[in-house]
Amino acid sequence: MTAARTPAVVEPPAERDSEPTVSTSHALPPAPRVGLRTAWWTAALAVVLLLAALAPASVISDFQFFQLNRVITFAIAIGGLNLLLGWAGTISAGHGALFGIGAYTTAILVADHGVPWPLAVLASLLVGLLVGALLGLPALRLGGMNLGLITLAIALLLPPLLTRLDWLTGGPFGKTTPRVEAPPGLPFSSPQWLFLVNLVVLAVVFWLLSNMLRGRMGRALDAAASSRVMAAAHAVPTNRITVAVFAISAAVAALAGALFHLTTRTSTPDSFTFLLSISLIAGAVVGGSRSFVGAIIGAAFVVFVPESLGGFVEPAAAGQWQQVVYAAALLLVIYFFPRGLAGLVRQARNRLVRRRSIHARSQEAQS
Amino acid sequence: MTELWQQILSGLGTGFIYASLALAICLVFQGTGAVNFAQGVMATASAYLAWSLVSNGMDFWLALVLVLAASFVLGALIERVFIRPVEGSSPLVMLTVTVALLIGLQAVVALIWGDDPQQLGSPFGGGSVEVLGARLTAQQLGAAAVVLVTLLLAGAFFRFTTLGLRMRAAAQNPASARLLSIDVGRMLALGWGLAATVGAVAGVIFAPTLGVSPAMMDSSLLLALAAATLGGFESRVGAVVGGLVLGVAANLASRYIPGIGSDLQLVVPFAVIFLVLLLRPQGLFGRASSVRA
Amino acid sequence: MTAPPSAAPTGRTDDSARQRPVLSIRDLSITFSGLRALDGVSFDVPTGGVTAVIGPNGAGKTTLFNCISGIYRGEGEIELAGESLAGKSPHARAALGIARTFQTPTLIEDDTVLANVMLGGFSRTRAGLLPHMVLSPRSRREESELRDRSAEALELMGLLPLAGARAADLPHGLRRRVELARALVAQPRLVLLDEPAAGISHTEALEFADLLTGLAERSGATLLLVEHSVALVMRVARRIAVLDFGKLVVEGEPSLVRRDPRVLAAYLGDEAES
Amino acid sequence: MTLLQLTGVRAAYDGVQALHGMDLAVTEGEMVALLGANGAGKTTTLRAVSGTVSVEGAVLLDGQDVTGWAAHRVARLGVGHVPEGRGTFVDLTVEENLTLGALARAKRLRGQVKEDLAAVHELFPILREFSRRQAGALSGGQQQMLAIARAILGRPRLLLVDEPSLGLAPMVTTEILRSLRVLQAEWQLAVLLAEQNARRALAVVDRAYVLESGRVVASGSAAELRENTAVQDAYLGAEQTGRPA
Repeated sequence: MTAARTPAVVEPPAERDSEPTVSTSHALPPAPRVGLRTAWWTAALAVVLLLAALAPASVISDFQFFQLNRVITFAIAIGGLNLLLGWAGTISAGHGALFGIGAYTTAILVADHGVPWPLAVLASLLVGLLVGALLGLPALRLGGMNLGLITLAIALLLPPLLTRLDWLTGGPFGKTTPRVEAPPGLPFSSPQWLFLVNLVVLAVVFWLLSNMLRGRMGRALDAAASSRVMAAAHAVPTNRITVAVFAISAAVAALAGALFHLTTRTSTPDSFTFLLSISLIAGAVVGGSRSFVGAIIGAAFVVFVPESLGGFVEPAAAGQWQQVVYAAALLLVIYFFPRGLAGLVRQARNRLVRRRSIHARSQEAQS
Repeated sequence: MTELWQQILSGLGTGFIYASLALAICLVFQGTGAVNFAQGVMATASAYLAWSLVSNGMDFWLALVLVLAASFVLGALIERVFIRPVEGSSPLVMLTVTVALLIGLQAVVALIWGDDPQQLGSPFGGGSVEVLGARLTAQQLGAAAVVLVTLLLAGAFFRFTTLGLRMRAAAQNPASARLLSIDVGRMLALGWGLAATVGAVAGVIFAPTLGVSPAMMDSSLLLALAAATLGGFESRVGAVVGGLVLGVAANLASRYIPGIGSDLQLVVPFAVIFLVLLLRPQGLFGRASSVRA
Repeated sequence: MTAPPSAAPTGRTDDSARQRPVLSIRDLSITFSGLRALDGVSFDVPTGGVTAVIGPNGAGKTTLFNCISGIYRGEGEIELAGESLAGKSPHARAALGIARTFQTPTLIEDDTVLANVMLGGFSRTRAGLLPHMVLSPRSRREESELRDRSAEALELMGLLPLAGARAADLPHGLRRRVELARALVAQPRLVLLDEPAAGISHTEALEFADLLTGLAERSGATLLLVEHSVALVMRVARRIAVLDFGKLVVEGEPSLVRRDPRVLAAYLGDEAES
Repeated sequence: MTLLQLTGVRAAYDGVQALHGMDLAVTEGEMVALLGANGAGKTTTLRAVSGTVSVEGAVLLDGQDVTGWAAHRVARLGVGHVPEGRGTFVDLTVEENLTLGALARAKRLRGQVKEDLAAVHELFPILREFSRRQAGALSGGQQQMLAIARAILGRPRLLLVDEPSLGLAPMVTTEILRSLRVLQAEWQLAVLLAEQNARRALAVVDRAYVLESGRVVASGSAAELRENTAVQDAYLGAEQTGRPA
């Protein structure tokens, strides 16, 4: 499910001096064929689900499923963040906190009020929507960096607040909920079942978001991000759109947080620090902030890269070396893939389809 | 009344840390369009460097001068090595690079000097001075004075020198600057060097108060970011004033508002920013862009 | 999120309305830091055809456009087909049928030409967020209709072969045409064109003039343009308003304006002879 | 003596070839126009000289090969460039913009900034009046004047001017071209002028090159080109016939 855009039409540099290829037709670029794409993805998802369900514990251990679940929930959150980073042209340094709010909402509802987890997850989504709308309101007056730094505030304030409001949140020890079990009769372990649930949610959310971005709303957001004056001149209510997209983005982050809680079962204040917000941004940039495939790649990067680097050095300095290598990996990805790793996928695809040069078509249009 | 005055003055004292870091952040932002999250940890490295020199018997002021020179070189080097490859990229990419620098540099500092906090003695001695009824330590007063002089010098540099004008031009429109024979790359490196130096002044001169540790600048960085937002990222004066205002506000709030405590002290600056930005979206000193549509 | 409701979308008017100006400006003034950019400007733009605003640099032409489209709030009264625009935001004015192009063509650089043009139809489509998310039949129908209309506009501008090109890759001259196509897709009553012929040659400007006249006829929209190409202006404009130092110097038919001594002195110089 | 020589210069943006082997020369103190339609390669030729587009071939400046040099190094050799789209420093004041121009001049000319500034103010009185104003607050045409004034103040030996008429009132354009002519004589300034409006350009320049599709298709003295109806018709449009409506 890549970002919904027609691929850039630029000839590969290698073909710089070649004569423009000859035109065959003047057709419009193909309209996104939604039916077919959706069918493809549904089929792919079904295969993955089937394989995962059939995989015995010896192939994918419960711990590995646990890790995959973390990746998926991060990917959902990053996908939501991409709405802001890739489309709305603004930034949120507080998505880690929104993720945390979603996690705590589900934790509290399930642990203290006995609400069934699917309902609790839904409640998290709604709470995220509400908090996002409230946070997005300042966006009516602020843009770009300023908004980002306002969101920084909630990233910094949430952990101490969670610690203080112990009557609600359980203080520093947080909230723990029971395992989510597969419905009786289905042959899944708890992590396997969660994996299936998470994957379906990811697919549905990304499908909805990319539909939204492909059409009218995507164009309006792109316009507002490139010039608010130009957007307004085309009747785009930039303020309202910014708030709406901020609220949706926050709702997605909260939803992801709720699923994350179901995966880890325990939420504590220090799970949702400023560092988490920063990791989500890094994941978005690494993957490519205008791509939902990129969101998954980015999530895998922030989950696996720091962890897989341990164990090479003496334990005392292990944490620090891990940090250095993580920073280096981050820098290398940015230097070599400034549009994110998802750009690799796109490049490969574009290379397959030979495109006529702009130059040739400009000449036609000029004449 | 004296109590209030006392709180305001000591708030101003810490405000100078935020002010100088905020100025450094502004300089980098104006030059390269990057919000430099690593500005704080760069100042931390400078503080450690000074601590190493002083604890090996060097005079504090000599150490300060050497560290400032080293910080300048380090800042310019960081620009050349780490920022140059993404020059002209989106603010988002830039921001991620500085976040990577923050993560990496913090680890490097800890690897070199360890995690344990260190003490650096105050160059102003342990005395105290009475200012209009309030009592300030010599360290507080001296540090503020040094930072104030630094800020004034930096301001004068940009306002009155041709090099400063060239740097502003390069920051604002690199393509045009090149056509006027300005070496933009060098100007950007100079900007980072200058920013690192300004940050280093704060890091070293306030080290006796803050203690020297890998995390010594963490909360100052956040307040400096807040200050830069408050002042408007385009305004150097605004950043400095923003820093001072936040220093005072945070100090007063933790003293007079019950239940704030140190963990929620950060609420105050952000509440201030929130209010200010709602009234003046461009920041205290930012101009609504007068560029024609 | 739906677009704000707007008045009748078509640019066509019945006979009784034909008498009424599409745009009426009364006593418009605006001051920037002590500089009077517009000073008591009043004139009407008749419905249909092309009206031009000319004047020396800094006379206030672009400022006038910005006041009409709501980016600047001046003093005075502006009415679109009899409806006051006072207090209306730029996007609300656009929804009422005021489209515009910019002195420096402003496109969504990373999007295709087609997507840029489709943006023009924002106010002419209604389907909200949720319908788009779930690909409701209505949202898909609207999208495909908009696509077709955009393709027509591109065809009209001779841009159809470039529909899939990235906007950023277009040469300067074509960017203006993309803007124009985008404005047309909005089915506006009034299009504000800010120096549409800047940077194109004399000959091209004359061809462009015919294109504009044709557009005004076919689309039913009224074109108001700011332009320095006197040849173009004289060829297309039904009426010309001349601004100097923020004041309206003269307003009338081209033949009248080109002989006006004040216009010759302030603006045209020897160009009037061409 | 030849100041600028382009031999077989090719240039491309993003894989799109804009110049296909450009040959031209400008002698010291000469005023030369580049004529041709939109997209003929006029702007790219100027950019090839000032080093703001990467080129193949040879660009010689005063006998020195500057092909592939960074733009600021070329500028130091005395090349001024008024780019397309003005390129003013919008947040700096008009005065600061002009100062930056003056800073770009050769050391031996530093003493004359004051007189030259007076000359520039004479030419564009609006710039004196608005000297404390932010450049971004100027109108489009006024910014164009500022860009030209700034480049002139660098006292270049070679001034590249891209479409000075863009966004300017007809009277102002005529005035600017005349002033460039005067400066060219007084300051020994060579001018390479890209201009759409052939008639206007040919009225002031010594020689002109006509470009099409990134190549020179005709060249000659201004008088020759004015007479040559074949070239006029083929490449420049029959502008003399511009008739009153």
